[in-house]
Amino acid sequence: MSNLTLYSVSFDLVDAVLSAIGSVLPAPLNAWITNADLITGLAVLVFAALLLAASMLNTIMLIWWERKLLGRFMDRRGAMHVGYAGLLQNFADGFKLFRKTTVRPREADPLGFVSGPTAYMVTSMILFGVLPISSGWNSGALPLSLLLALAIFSFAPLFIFVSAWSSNNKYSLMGGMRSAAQMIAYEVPLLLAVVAVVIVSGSFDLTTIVYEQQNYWFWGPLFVALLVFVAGMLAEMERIPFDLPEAEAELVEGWNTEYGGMLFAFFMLADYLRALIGSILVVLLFLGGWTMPTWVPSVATSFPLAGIFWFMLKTYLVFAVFIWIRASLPRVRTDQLLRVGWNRMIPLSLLSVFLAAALVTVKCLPVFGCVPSPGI
Amino acid sequence: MQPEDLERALGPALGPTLVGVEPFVGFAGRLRFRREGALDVFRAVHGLGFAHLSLVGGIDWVDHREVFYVAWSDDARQYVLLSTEVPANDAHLESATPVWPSADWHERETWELVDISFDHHPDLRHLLTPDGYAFHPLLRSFKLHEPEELEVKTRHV
Amino acid sequence: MSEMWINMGPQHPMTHGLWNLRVRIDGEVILDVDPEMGYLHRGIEKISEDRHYNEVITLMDRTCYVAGLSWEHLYILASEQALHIQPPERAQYLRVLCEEFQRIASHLMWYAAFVQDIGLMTPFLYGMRDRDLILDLFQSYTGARMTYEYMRVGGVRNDLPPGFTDQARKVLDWLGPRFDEYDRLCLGSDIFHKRCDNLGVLKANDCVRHGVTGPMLRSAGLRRDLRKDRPYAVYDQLDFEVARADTADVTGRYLVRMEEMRQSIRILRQVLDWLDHHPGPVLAHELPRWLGAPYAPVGREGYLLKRHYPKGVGFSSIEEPHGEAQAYVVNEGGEHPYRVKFRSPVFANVSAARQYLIGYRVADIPPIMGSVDVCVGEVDR
Amino acid sequence: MAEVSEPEPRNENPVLWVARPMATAARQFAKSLFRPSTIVYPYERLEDPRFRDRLEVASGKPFGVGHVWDNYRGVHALNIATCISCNLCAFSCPDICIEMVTVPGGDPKHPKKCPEIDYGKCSYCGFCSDACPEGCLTMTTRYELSTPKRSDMVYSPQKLYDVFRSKLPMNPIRLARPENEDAILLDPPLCIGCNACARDCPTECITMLDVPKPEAKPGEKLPKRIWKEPVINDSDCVRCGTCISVCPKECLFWGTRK
Repeated sequence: MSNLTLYSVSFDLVDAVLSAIGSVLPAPLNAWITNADLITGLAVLVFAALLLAASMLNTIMLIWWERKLLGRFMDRRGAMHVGYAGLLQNFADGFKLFRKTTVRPREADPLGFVSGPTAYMVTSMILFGVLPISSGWNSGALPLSLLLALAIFSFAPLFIFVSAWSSNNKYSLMGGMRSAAQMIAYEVPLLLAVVAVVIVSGSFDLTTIVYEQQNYWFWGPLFVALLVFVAGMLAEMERIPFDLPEAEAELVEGWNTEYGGMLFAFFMLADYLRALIGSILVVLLFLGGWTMPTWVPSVATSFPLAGIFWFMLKTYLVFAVFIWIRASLPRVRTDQLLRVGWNRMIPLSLLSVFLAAALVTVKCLPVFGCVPSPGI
Repeated sequence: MQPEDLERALGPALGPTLVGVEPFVGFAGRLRFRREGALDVFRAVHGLGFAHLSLVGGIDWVDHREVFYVAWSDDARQYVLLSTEVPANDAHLESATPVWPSADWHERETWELVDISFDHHPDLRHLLTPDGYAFHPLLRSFKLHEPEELEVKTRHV
Repeated sequence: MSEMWINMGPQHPMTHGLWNLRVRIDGEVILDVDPEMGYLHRGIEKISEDRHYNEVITLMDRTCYVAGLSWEHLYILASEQALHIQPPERAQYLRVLCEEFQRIASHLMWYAAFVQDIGLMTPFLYGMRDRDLILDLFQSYTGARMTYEYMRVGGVRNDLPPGFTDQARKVLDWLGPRFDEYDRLCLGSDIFHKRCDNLGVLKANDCVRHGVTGPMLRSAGLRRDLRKDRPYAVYDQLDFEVARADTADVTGRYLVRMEEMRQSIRILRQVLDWLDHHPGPVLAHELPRWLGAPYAPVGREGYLLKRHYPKGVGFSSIEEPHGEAQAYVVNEGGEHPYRVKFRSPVFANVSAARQYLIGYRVADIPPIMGSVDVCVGEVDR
Repeated sequence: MAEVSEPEPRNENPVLWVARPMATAARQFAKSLFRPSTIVYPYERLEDPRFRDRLEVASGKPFGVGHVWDNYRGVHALNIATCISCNLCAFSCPDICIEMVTVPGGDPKHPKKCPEIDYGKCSYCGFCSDACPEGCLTMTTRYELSTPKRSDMVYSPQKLYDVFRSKLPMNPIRLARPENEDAILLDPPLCIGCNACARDCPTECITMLDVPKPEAKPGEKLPKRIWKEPVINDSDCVRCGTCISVCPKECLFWGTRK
């Protein structure tokens, strides 16, 4: 089943539908509708729609996952009334937000107020076109997909700041400032940690990086880079302990104070989209993506969609770790966060780059034995 | 510390300002003084070690009003009760804030609720009632269950 | 960013109630603060002048809604002194039982709110969960979970139900290890120390000058607890220690409150043992008829009280969970108190806000004000 | 100054920055994985027998208040049959939420009045049930009162009687009377023997007894009155004060009987 991809599925689907329509149509239309270009174009659209639906579904499931796990950490139950074990609760919440009036403060800037959250969510969704989910299950195998993903990922502070500034609220403004400062501070170690992965794998292509990990996952040899990456991701995702921009204790949700209704839902969705992307990136870069170690019996890796299954399982487990961190740690302060970012994280990430370079130089990955990487 | 000790310690310095010291259950004494020399009394009592002012309150006795202070001494582990009377038509008194900064809010509250103003208070604003509230609820003349006209001036930042 | 004023409140997660902290900031640094109270002013002192002595008790539960029984105790002590009534000993032990349980419940409420302020979400639920056990106990003998109306002038309303002491001991057994768990969640975390050490420092002499009492004062190194210094009820017969810390910061206040809860457990065990072995009346027999609990107070609708009782002034001062609370009750011989004046510890603690907030950062306001444990119902009365 | 000792220091310092809190949270996670402490309110109730019986505190298990739940002060139950219309509940209410309304069952001259409670005002202090001399107004464990209409918050005596008939657990606490309670005394020269007190006494503890008509002295006019005086049976009297309120001459008053 390895040749079954999301694109091929959507292509076959469009092909079958259009052929069926074409078979009952008269001659000139018949040829026009079964035109290969049209099929390809429609297949791309269907593919995008499917991808979007899948990513949204996963995002909403991620919220459910967080609510349930957080509930258990807190000795309570979490969502439990709508649907089985509260599975539909977030759909209900989303529907409620969708129906609500979006109130724009009188003094707020109309353009920025609406475009900020929209762009924030749209840029987060674009990323799903880049990330490979399983072998062949991505839209385009770009040679620089990792770089593109991180570039799009770091758009966010701009849009957060736009929406914070245009809300015309002091709390929003402070939250936006904090957000910008924090994301810029943590962008650097994050990228440096990624550089370590790139050095070891020798590629900017996420698919290649995953295939490089078929023998050994990178979390062992690049443990320092993993730590830096996870910490940087926590800051980028604005989750506890680095959720200062929306610290509800002092800033009343920070930059989204003034938002309600659908625009707030955009923020909420985009936050979890970014959380999902962050977890996916951890899995792709350090935990071997959809590959499984060779000692796993082949029964567990050869069933249909096994790649996607293992990939999603790893993603949800990584996110569970994020939830665990959220459940047990307090929030740090802005100056401490920035100090840690510039004074600790950057040296650590430089160290991880150095370690990666050393590993490549000696062609030896000591944790899993001296297995020369095929790509180097 | 007993009432006699208080009288002996404070009497010579305060002279006629000190009306008398009565016993009060659980207290070093209940010290009555005239309002004219209030600040001297506060300084003298503070000098005896009663550094912690806990309470300032006012009572409306219709014909006059009473202001009472409760102060605590960490050395004697005792309270002292100071009380003075001010006439109802001219209810003002020297503020205790220079001696005990903690009197600040208590005096603000007494001013707005019992209508006793404190001279030289640093910041005599409304505390519990809205700014511009013209009534003094803890006066006996303020009856509950009667309609009142509430005019609120808000302070803008 | 230039200087600006921001309003933290009256609707703000930091305030834990209804008050407004106006803050002048430069960037994130606090230049000036101005607490603005009064949003919850209900005129309890005024309403008390219109009520019978026992009816004021219903207001006391609402004065501080997290420490209702402590305030009942405060008022009862003052009015008993004003009315020259001596409660039976068992009632006094029951009051101590109430007050110490209330102290734990109030501190747990504080703990829950405080950890929420520094961003810890999990212990919030733990604190509320464990507080609920105490509320269950309260419900089992006072009949309510929040507005108890349990004490009466001259004693308490009723005795404990059978089996209560065993149940209470079980709760205490459960609570002790939980406090260690709380400590692990807070003190065991490096981030907590980063957030709370050397924060909101208010030294002992400043505390005294500004009338600050309670855990804030004890965290500054002063060993001052009215239960020891000026024992009321039966505290002089109980064995406990005064919690104290030297750091005068938020961590110190945390440590003091945690230790106070442990000491409360110690007191409660002694009280429960005493209650097991000393049955007796819980309401004084020598009561004026208009104070006897089962009887209607006369005078509500035209029944004028034609008798006169001795006048008196009552003053009481107890170590409430938040600090030193005082009540001043003037009895002019009628069936209503002539004047009731309360001193709320939080009132003084908040009034000193300038002393411990200026110079810190905006993000420090929630932990600092959380460590003050503001109960607005008490401040505004 | 009382002697005090330092609290012993506890070893809760950070290990590996955040290892301790994370381990603690994980432990709680494991404990509450199958049964969190929540009592899922609409489906499970604290007053359920299953929570009544289980009193032990165990990790992850709820702690019920057990049989002492009966002490809870909730909605009142009124036994109309035993109510004597003494007004004491209405007098003792600090929130003035009790109004005495006429219910069928009295005679035309003296209509029977029973309490009607406005739960929009009630603070559940229990003073009324404490004051009730016959024990007919008690508080039950019912606590669910939400209603879409404000007028539904006013419980008529009939509605309170329905609560009584639903046989909910009643608050069992009864207060004992003080031993030296005041009694209602008579100022004999003022009395005109009008029978108003005896007529309105809810417990019928007042009997009008004949008093000897004194000999009129020369030049003195005897007061125009009925030569009867009330005698109050203190053991039956509930001290409601109705007689004082109806006395036209204000000759009854509170006092200590010698």
